[in-house]
Amino acid sequence: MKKSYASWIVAALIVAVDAFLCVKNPQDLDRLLINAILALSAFATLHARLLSLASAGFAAIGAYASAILAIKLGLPIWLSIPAAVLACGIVALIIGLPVLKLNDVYLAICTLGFGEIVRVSIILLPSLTGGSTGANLSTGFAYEAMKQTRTWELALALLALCYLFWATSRSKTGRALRAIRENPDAAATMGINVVVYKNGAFLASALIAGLAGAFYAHSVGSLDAGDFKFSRAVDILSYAVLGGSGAWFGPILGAGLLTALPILLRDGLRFLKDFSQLPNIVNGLALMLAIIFMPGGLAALFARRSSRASEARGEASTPGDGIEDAEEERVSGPMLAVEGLSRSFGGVAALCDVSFAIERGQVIGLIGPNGAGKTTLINTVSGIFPPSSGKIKWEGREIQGRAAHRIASGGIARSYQNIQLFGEMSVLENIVVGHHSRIHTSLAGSWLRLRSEKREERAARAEAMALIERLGLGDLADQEASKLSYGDQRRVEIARALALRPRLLLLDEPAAGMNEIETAALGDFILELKERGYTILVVEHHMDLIMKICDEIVVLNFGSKIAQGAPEEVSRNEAVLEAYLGRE
Amino acid sequence: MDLSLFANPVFLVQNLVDGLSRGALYGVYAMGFTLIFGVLDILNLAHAATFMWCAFAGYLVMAVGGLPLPAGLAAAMLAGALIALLLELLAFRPLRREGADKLSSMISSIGASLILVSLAEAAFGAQTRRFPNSVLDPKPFYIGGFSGVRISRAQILILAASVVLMVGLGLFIRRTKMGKAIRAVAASQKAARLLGIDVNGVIVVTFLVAGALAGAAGILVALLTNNIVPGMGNQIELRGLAVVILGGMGNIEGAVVGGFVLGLVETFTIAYAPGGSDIKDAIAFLILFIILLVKPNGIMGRGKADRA
Amino acid sequence: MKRILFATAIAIATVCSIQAAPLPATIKIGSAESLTGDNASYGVSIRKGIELGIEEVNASKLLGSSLLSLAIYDDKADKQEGISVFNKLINDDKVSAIIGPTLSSTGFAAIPVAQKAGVPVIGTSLTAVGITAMGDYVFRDCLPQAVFVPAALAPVKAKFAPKKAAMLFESTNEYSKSEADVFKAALAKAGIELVASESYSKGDSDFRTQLSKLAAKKPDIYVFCSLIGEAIPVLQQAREIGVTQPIVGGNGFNNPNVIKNGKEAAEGLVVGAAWSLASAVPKSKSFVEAFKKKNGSDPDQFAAQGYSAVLIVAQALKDGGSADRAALRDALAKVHNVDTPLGLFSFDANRDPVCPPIALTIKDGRYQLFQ
Amino acid sequence: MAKLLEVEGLQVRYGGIEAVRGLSFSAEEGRIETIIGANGAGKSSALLAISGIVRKAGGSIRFRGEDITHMRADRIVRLGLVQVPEGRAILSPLTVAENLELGAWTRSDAAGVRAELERVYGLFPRLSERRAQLAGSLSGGEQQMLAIGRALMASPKLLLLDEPSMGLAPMLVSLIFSTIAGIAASGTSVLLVEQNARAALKIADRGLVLSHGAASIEGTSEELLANPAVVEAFLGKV
Repeated sequence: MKKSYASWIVAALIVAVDAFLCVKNPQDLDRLLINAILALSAFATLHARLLSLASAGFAAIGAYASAILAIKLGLPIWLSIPAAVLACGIVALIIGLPVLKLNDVYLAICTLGFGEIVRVSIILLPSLTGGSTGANLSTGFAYEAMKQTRTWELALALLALCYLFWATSRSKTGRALRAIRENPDAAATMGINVVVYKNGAFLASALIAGLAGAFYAHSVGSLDAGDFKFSRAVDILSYAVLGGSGAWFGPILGAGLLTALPILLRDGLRFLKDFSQLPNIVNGLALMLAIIFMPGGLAALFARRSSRASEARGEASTPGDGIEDAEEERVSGPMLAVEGLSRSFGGVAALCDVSFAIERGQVIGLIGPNGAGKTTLINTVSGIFPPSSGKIKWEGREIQGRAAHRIASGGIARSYQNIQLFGEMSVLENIVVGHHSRIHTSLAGSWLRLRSEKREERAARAEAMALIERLGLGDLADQEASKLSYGDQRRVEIARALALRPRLLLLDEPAAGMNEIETAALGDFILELKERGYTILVVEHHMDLIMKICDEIVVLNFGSKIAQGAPEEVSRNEAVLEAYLGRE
Repeated sequence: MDLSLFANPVFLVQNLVDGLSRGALYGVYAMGFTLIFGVLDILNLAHAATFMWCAFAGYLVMAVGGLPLPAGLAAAMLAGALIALLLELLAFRPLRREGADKLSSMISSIGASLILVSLAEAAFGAQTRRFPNSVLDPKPFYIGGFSGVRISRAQILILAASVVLMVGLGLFIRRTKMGKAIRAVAASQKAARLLGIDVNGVIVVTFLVAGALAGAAGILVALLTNNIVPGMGNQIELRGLAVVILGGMGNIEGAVVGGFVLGLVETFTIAYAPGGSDIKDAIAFLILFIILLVKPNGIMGRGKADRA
Repeated sequence: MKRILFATAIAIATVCSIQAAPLPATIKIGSAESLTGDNASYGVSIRKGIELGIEEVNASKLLGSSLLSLAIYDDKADKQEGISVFNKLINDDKVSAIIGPTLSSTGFAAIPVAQKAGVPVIGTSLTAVGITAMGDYVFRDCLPQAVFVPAALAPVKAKFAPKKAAMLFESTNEYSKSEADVFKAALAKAGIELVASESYSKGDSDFRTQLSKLAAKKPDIYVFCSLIGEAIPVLQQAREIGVTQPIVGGNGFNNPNVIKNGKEAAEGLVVGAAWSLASAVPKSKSFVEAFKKKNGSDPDQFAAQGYSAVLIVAQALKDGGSADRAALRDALAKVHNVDTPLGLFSFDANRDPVCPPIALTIKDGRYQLFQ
Repeated sequence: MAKLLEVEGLQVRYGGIEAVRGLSFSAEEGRIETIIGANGAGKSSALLAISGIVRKAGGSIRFRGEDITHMRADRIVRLGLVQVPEGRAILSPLTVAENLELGAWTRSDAAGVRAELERVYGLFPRLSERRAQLAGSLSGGEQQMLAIGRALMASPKLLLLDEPSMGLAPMLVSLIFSTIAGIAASGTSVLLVEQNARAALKIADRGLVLSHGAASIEGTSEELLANPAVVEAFLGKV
């Protein structure tokens, strides 16, 4: 509580200072609003874990497109600005697919390169853009055609964006983006199409940057290529990083702070007439100190908002425990068949010609010493990476090499050996992510706050809450997942997998870190799931558990299957004992 | 297009010389930059500001202090090492703890860069500084007569210095105990600590070396262009990023190769492409853009495991 | 309406030759210049000129007991900052007139603020086409390129009778580009064929490739349109690759540093200028002396233009007898033959400057008038 | 016999996860001690805490009488407490020889280091054959040899080995274990953490079973091997 108290003071202070500056000098309001919109544009990508520096480039495209349309075709701004934004969207779609395959720094530099190409293009097209100082744009044509916005239009645009970001953050899309940000692999195995969301985030960022650029053109009234240089791209990123990439209001505060600071310093340090660099020095110092003492940005100062677990608890009107009985199967034959599966990493074979099948309703144990290839097997089945060779047949159809999110929505859910929860999301939210493919309201629907979304969301929350209660995590529903104990995190992982309503559940060491009582309870729970028609493949080192719950056990050693059979058989098998305890 | 240019061997060799000396500069600059990335995984955006300060340090020693060229080089490299040390202690080390992401370091270095550039503006003013001719005779040598290939003392110095620095850095990294420790820290900080390596100490050395390289690049650029201003880091900063990406992040040999590639591409674009000087900036990044799409880890990129 | 009333009042006051409301004790002059960043060299020069001008005007009692005071801000060569600073000067500092900003691109964004508020602006380095077209409150004391740039070409033609010319300019800078255009037109007019033209980008430092390409065309004269940052390396590298032909420089070459740093490479260079250290104008000589005394270095053209702007404003204040913005505007429009380092100075109907350009050459390490 | 390492009430926490909850044990000079336990029992966390790599949430550690609880990792190595971590942590981009050389980072006696290197090459002839090869290109067994050899280069007083048998073929496991026994015989004390209980207990003098971050059973190797509860801890009740 104390934390959020201080953070509100910080936020109020930033807003108050900005308000004061803007009252004093109303034209600074334009600058503030434009920077806030640019910050949102950077946020849109950062929030999806994309280190993109393309905002300045898109702002340039937006600015020039709307200026050219306004001046050369005489379009009014309510036409020129949307057209410019559209142009940015088209460019973003074209470059997004190839560029977003790059990681971290490479993406950053590539998008920086994009910005440079845009800047140089502006210089090279003087007949259209007025060249490097853009003089033609503002003087060769009617100056008044450019300068036609009023601040309230900008404010309205920012407000609208805030609403959209707010509504998105509460929607399934927002949840999916948060999940991707925290853990893209786990998000994919929750049925989220990571590629589509990343491209969507890039597109949104481009559209917003284009909007900011278009407003910039009409607010400032003249353009030149220097307006969108490298340092501008860096400024924009600073707003978003200092503000924090966790919550949409963070970058707005960041922009507010970093826009106000130089103005304050300029006015506050006036008495130092002959040291005109001092404001810049103090500004740089402030930036360093801010990031050193608030590495998570301004947004991280705020207490997480409640995930409304209590509400969900009240809404759990439908009787039940959140676990749906597994659907009846239509296809005959084994549910999952692994045939000759191999996978190697850089010449080292992690899996070597493994074959086995799982029948509907079975609980299969997968055991073997460390490094035997158990997790590799689960990773290939769940689509984290494709096998080097071999087939995986899911209900008769081959699924090897399919994308993880498709396998997940096809009915195979998993938990992870080294816990892969969405650490900064609440327990309830983690589990609601599992409902991703079952919430049908579109993003537009969320923006319109359709009643159907409310209903779906409420149902998902209620169902998730019931599941949480069932797993004995009821008191922890509002807790941040990373703050939970090991054993509780394991349970959340299982609950999250169950929320997908899978037909096959892959559990990778679900009992690791649990004590005997917890482990026993887990065993009972798995058996209950079996009763209700779930098929389960469980990797475990707790042999008590394996012996208790499994119909059949598959033993791997050095990537190869060394035994398969009923628990009693396997526990007497010499090869197995040797693999476990070592050779006599 | 001017076809006669293609048939002129002197012009071709001339462009090779100019392109290589331009590329050598990019390479020396990028080596220090990529070294820090290779070891710490962070983009040090204050490297360009360090570079600029070193040019001034060399200028002060040679043009104001009247000392000879080797003293200027030493002063520049020393200044670079000192500034880099300050950066590590003030801008990076406080952030090297749990929870702070890579972007934070980048923002911190942006702040540091702003401070360094502003301090330089305050200290040296906005006027361009230039070396007196006594530092380095601007008259070039001609190979094959007055209409032959021209190469200036600065170009010779730069090519020689860059070769020395590249080989020297290579030997330092490959052969010395400290160099191996740097590679160990780059490969795994945890493993290095288990070997009894003082990781923070090794990182300090890394910054000292990277700073000295920035210093060498600074003084060499200053000598070649004879144009020392507080904003001189801006252009090389972007080029440096491009070079480092071309060569594969954290790959020192790659930075050298990338530097030469960019230097030659730029020079040949200006020399042979119609309107070349207008498009050379875009060409550099366009090539980078395309290379990344085809080879996402750069020309010589080998993924993180094999770097440094 | 208000303005018209004021103007009428002033007019009446002047006509009646009655000393109207006397000038206030302090008259605030505002300025926005690029004092930090890449363009600081211009901004700082202009600032020094302005400060010297204000000191001299105050010391000379030109305005009786009224004193000029300066409110100056850094516009960081940024449009939004320029707008912000202009607003501050107009609303908070309540200045009577604004000198600046440094760059035309900033000017296009910021000057409309002053025009709208009815505050006179005098640009000292805003040479772009269209600056004064922004409104009737916008003046400048810098000669357009088209006037002074070709001033160097006529004597060169007379002396060397060149047939072929080659040109180098900065493609990313509008000033350099338009200077190149002006030269092209002037060359064509003078009947000199432009056989090759090359360009470079801002921040480039190695021009040998472009220069070699030009040299390959064996021109009789070279025309370099570089700003001061690149002017010296261009010159030195041109000499390095063996250029011995006459070189005509653009405005960037009219800078004492060209001699100081360019040394023998600068010898023989020809420049057309609005102002120069070598200027024979008496006011210029006294200005150079005072500037040297105060700052310990030679002034450049930007300082001279900043200094002149103060003198012009002071003259207009004296003539109009009012520090009111509208009255000052009207008085500015009417100033005639003010004695400035730029020569006897007046504004034309478009509020552009009327003063004589000069042609210079560098000889024996000094700028001298080219004859 | 003198206590070489004394661990008192060691606690390690990652966020909300309690990996080691009050572990106490001691290791004596000239012996092989072993800590066995299933995955996730907290063995590696305990070792990393002892070596100063992860922060301790509580407890104290003394090595050769000196309190090393809050000592920096590199200082601890200088004292002679050297660890071969789980997963070996070899430096893949460096050659075998370079890896070994860095093992002697804390030593400045060139002659001693050279002699040590010859000893390691004698112990693992495979490493000698591949000295110029990149460590990343070695097989799993060779990497384990390299990791152990590298640790020996520091001439440790106490060698901590975390799961040296992990992912190795049985033949290699026995080779590695006999080497460990040899190392101990030549005077270096060993603390061996293993999942492969039988192999570990066969060469160890004493053992301790770790489960859920705390010691559950302790005794000599013979006692433990004879204790059905140990087998149960691994394979469960049938």
